[in-house]
Amino acid sequence: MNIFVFGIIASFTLIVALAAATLPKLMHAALSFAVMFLGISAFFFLLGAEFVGLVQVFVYIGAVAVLIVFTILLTPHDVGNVRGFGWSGVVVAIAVFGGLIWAIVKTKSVAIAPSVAKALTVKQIGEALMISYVWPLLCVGVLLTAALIGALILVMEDKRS
Amino acid sequence: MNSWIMNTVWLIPATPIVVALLILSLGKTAPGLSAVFAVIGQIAALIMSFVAFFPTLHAHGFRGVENFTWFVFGNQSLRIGFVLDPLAAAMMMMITLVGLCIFVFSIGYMADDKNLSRFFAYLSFFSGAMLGVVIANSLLLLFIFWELVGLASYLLIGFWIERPSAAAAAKKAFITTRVGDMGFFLGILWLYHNSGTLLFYDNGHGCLESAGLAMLGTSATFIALLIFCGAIGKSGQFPLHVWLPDAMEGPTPVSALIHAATMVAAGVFLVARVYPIFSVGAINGVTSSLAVVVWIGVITGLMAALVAVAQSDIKRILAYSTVSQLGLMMVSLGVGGVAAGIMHLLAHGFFKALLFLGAGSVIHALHHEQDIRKMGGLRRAMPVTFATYAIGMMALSGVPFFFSGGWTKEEVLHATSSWPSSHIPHYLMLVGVVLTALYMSRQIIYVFFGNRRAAEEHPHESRHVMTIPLIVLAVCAILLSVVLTPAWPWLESYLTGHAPQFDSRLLFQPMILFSLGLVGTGIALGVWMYHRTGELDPLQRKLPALFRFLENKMWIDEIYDRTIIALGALFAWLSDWMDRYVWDGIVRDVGAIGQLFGKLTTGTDERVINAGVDEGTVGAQGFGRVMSRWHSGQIQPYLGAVALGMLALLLLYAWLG
Amino acid sequence: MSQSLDQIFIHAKQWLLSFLSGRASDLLIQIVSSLLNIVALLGVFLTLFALMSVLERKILGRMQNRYGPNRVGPFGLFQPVADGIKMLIKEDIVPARADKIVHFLAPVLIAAAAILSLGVIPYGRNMTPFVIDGGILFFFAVGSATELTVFMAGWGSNNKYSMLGAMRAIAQMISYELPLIITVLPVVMVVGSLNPDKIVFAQKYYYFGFLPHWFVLTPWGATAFALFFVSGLVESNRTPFDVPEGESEIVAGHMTEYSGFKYATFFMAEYLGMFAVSGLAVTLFLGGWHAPLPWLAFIPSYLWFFAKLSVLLFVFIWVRGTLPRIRIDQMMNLAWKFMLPMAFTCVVAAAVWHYAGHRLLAWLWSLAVIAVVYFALSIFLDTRKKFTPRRYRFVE
Amino acid sequence: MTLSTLLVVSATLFCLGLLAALSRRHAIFILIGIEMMLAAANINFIAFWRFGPHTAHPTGVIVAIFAIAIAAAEAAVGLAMVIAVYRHFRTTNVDQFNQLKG
Repeated sequence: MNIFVFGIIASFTLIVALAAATLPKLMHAALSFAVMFLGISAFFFLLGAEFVGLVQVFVYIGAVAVLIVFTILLTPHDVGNVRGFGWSGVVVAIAVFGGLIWAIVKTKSVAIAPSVAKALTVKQIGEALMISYVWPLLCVGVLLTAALIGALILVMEDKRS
Repeated sequence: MNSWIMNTVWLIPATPIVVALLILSLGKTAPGLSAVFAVIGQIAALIMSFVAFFPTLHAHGFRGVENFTWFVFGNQSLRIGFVLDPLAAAMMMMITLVGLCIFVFSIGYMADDKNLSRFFAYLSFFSGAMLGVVIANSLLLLFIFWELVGLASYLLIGFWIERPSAAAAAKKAFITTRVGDMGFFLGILWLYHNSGTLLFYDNGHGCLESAGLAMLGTSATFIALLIFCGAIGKSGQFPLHVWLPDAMEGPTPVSALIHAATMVAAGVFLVARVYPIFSVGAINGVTSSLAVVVWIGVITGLMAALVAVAQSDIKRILAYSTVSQLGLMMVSLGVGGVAAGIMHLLAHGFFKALLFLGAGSVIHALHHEQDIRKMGGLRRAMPVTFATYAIGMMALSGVPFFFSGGWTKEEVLHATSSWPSSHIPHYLMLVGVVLTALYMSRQIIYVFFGNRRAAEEHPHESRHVMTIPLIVLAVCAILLSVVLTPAWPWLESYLTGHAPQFDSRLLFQPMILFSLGLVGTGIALGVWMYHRTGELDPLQRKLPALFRFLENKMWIDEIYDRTIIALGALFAWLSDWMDRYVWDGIVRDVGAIGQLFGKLTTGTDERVINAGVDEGTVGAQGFGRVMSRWHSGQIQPYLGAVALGMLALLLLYAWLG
Repeated sequence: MSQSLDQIFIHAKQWLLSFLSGRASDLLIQIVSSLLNIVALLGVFLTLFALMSVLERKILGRMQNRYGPNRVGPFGLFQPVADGIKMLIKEDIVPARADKIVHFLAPVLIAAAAILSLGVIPYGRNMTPFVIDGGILFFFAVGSATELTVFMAGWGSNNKYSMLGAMRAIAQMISYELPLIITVLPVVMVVGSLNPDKIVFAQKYYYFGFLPHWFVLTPWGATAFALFFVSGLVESNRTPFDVPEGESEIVAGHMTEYSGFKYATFFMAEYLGMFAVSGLAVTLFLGGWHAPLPWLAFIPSYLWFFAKLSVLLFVFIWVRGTLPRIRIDQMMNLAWKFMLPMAFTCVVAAAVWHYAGHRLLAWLWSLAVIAVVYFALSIFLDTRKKFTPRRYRFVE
Repeated sequence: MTLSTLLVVSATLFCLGLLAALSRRHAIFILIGIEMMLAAANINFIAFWRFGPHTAHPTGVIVAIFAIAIAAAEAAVGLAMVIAVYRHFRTTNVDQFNQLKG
């Protein structure tokens, strides 16, 4: 790990994230949003959590981004109406950003270098999920099923109208 | 071994019921498959019954019991269970074997029906419910299966639901038996109240064992009579016999199943099962409840035999014959010949199924013609049906030596002759024997001899799938006589739990010759009366008034119409009138009073209480108006507020730490 | 001898890298090593793409009773070179109302995704370009990006045929991604790893000394392989599942507004995707680079891999030459009503296989599980009832 | 590279998500912003796990995986709501969704 790779990844991610937050065209923003997850997954690779990185790409680029672009297609809108930009939000975001940075800088205990660790294998994660975290895993399964059904019911056409 | 049997005996009724559900779940897609499933289920039940039959053979008086707790309420627990004893095992063998024959026969008989899978599902269900009745070790469990039997009979009698007469007959059967079941249920409640248990056998604590019986005391008579109400309804005893002939509206295999193996047998079986309750406090084997059983049986037997003489529908004759034979069984039970009654029930199951299936074969060949006056001369056209039908007729008439019915009837007559209370039942039963032989020879002469009167040009023998069950049943009806002879009364000793002894002298008793004479008289009378028959019945020609009386079933249905049903209608009208004018008026008056009171309270509310509340709400409204300014209803300001709150928390935390 | 022949490319790479060792930093060596891998991968597969494009046309020609391309070079083998030159010098047209950036990025990204997914497949002993513990997951994660790039192509072109084609493509890709991934699960479960190398190693044994321990020879493996192959056909938009670019319906789907080299890039990405799916099928079910018989192991491992790959590719062409295109609703029905339940059945059958103990018993049990579900599905999905004789109704 | 630099990156990402959620008028941006904030949180989970003393126990990784699963469910339901709301109001401008105004 070196600061060079880290710098490239961090700047790439943040620039794409800024694009996702501010690009005027919705579709461009959504696509930048998808690309942003490449950067985030690169972070995870860098931090030794390859599995989470792959899952992140799989879920966000493969599923959530596709969902978002589909939703954009299904909700055609008058562009001028939605173009507005709330400056109060910018102020709040900058204030929160300042607060967070101040807190991080002020906290001395986080200024540490990573320890040398063995790479985390997929098997370890699988065992953790299936042994220690099996109930949360089942709950997440139920949650996802409920979300699936709920989403379907929400977008179902009302037969009567 | 035994515990293994007892742990798995529940599979015997469960198999046909599960098969029924399976067939229903298949829907109408595969009718052939449903028949295959039903037959396989029945064969499985037969094999398992056979397996269960074995342990009862080895030890005389064997009785296996398996009880378990169904549910617990309060500090009481309701326990149910299964019992396997010679009575249950013999019944199971009979039900599954006869049922199997009927199932196979139905494949041919119902081949053209579009609801074949529904039919087989119901049949399987019927058979399973009856098997449940047989192995239940709790009066409650027995009652549950009893009602399932009733449900199945309702579904099957009304199987051809598009015929109004079938729907009416199904309703009639269901409601009539329900009248008896009401009494039965009251009897169960009373029994539970007195003895605290509904288990038959429970290591000496069951209601049929000495400790339980002792708790009943004098109420045993009433309990027994109430339970007998159920048997009257199910077994078609007078005065609730009216549904049984009407049940002929169902398909013929259903009639066979109802009359031979399942439904009507349930009543006789019930009386045999709870016989200890009937005989509580018996003096010389006579109790008042048993006397009621005897007299009901006598009335039923004789009346039905008389009516059967004047019927012209082939199935109705058999139906009344069933009623009459059931009366005979009840008499036998009542006079103390339990084994004789059950033996007659078993033998009757075989030959009555044979007769019904033979009638079905005839009906099938004549394209659903059921009037015997329009049949005739079928002897040559349908030789197999004729031969087997003749065997069934001999068995039913009670020809001794070769036919099972003869021996069992002999036993019954023997039992009645030794009843200490009265000899009248015995003589009346002898009359019944003559009548039985008479109407059966009348029927067989009409159907199979003489000239062809049928509209159908070329009746032909039925398919093998229908004739083979007939042959099997005929063979059973004959072979069964081997274990029924008084010389080697194996079945009787099996049922009563004694070792059988061979004594060939008992084969020839004066009683047997006497009854042979009676049967011969009946048959001869029949041949003499009916050998030259035309459209008009000889009896009708000679004694038209009597014939009309018998043909109309002694006007019992009409009497019920005029009395009970009219009374019910009167009551309904009366209560309607009361509802409309009396109770409704009272309710309205009460309502008016309530309204008046309401007006009074409204006044107080508006003038006094509201004024104070109004003042308070004005204040709350002002506060709410101020607060609602903060609610823009838009999500982003809320989100921003959340973010600012987070920032505030962060700053607070940083400032403190 | 055979050992050194087997490892010849590995040795060559090490020899090249040995010039650098000691003179450059580790990072540089690592980068150069990766670059060498990438160059080798691209070289092999672009050649294969060129070869495949001409062979496909020739084989299809034979199947349709005509000669294929046979003018350029010996047997027409230089046809792809001619095609390439033609594509390069064609005018690159971008529609005026198109979203220029998205329109440009779509072919680039789709090719990138296809090439990336090729990176995790073991091509021979010690010949996996990109070794990663969750290699299979990597393959599918990268593959799932294809959907978004197809969407970009459709949306960026600002053309209704492009959009329709993209929508169809995404719908079928999402639908068939489920069976594709779930049919991989049994293999992953039985091997206990997501690592392609370990999956290949798990298939190296032979029953009775000659029958290879490939997963395709187990009941669940055979079923999963069949399902995987069909899903692979769909994922690479091949006939009979080429609904998204059915030229008789919507011109060329999401590629309608592309011309010249961008079109060639799409074309190439499609073929590379096909190679990747076939390569994964070989890895998962057909024993990877292992020889089918133990005494044939002297032949270098990569040759075995490419032999198996070419067999699968031939089947791809064969299917294209044989079957007509099916309708989109039939496709969706097939995916959701048949393939998905069957894929789950494979998972169950693999679990049964794992726990059934004795091999023969396991074989029979898992076969029974699959057969039961298969027949149940074939009864429930039976559509023959729909084709009853038509009844005409007249005015009475 | 220390933990604090990573935290700064994730904090920046978080605030960009907040910016998208607070200042854009299109409903989908709120979802995009929330997803970005969740991703920032995931980076923190992984970072704290990696820099923490117990790297052998993949707790942070597991939490991140669950967060991803829940975020996916949230995105599905959220987008379905966007479509439902669009059907009702014929707009996706969140300024006009003020039916709950007091």
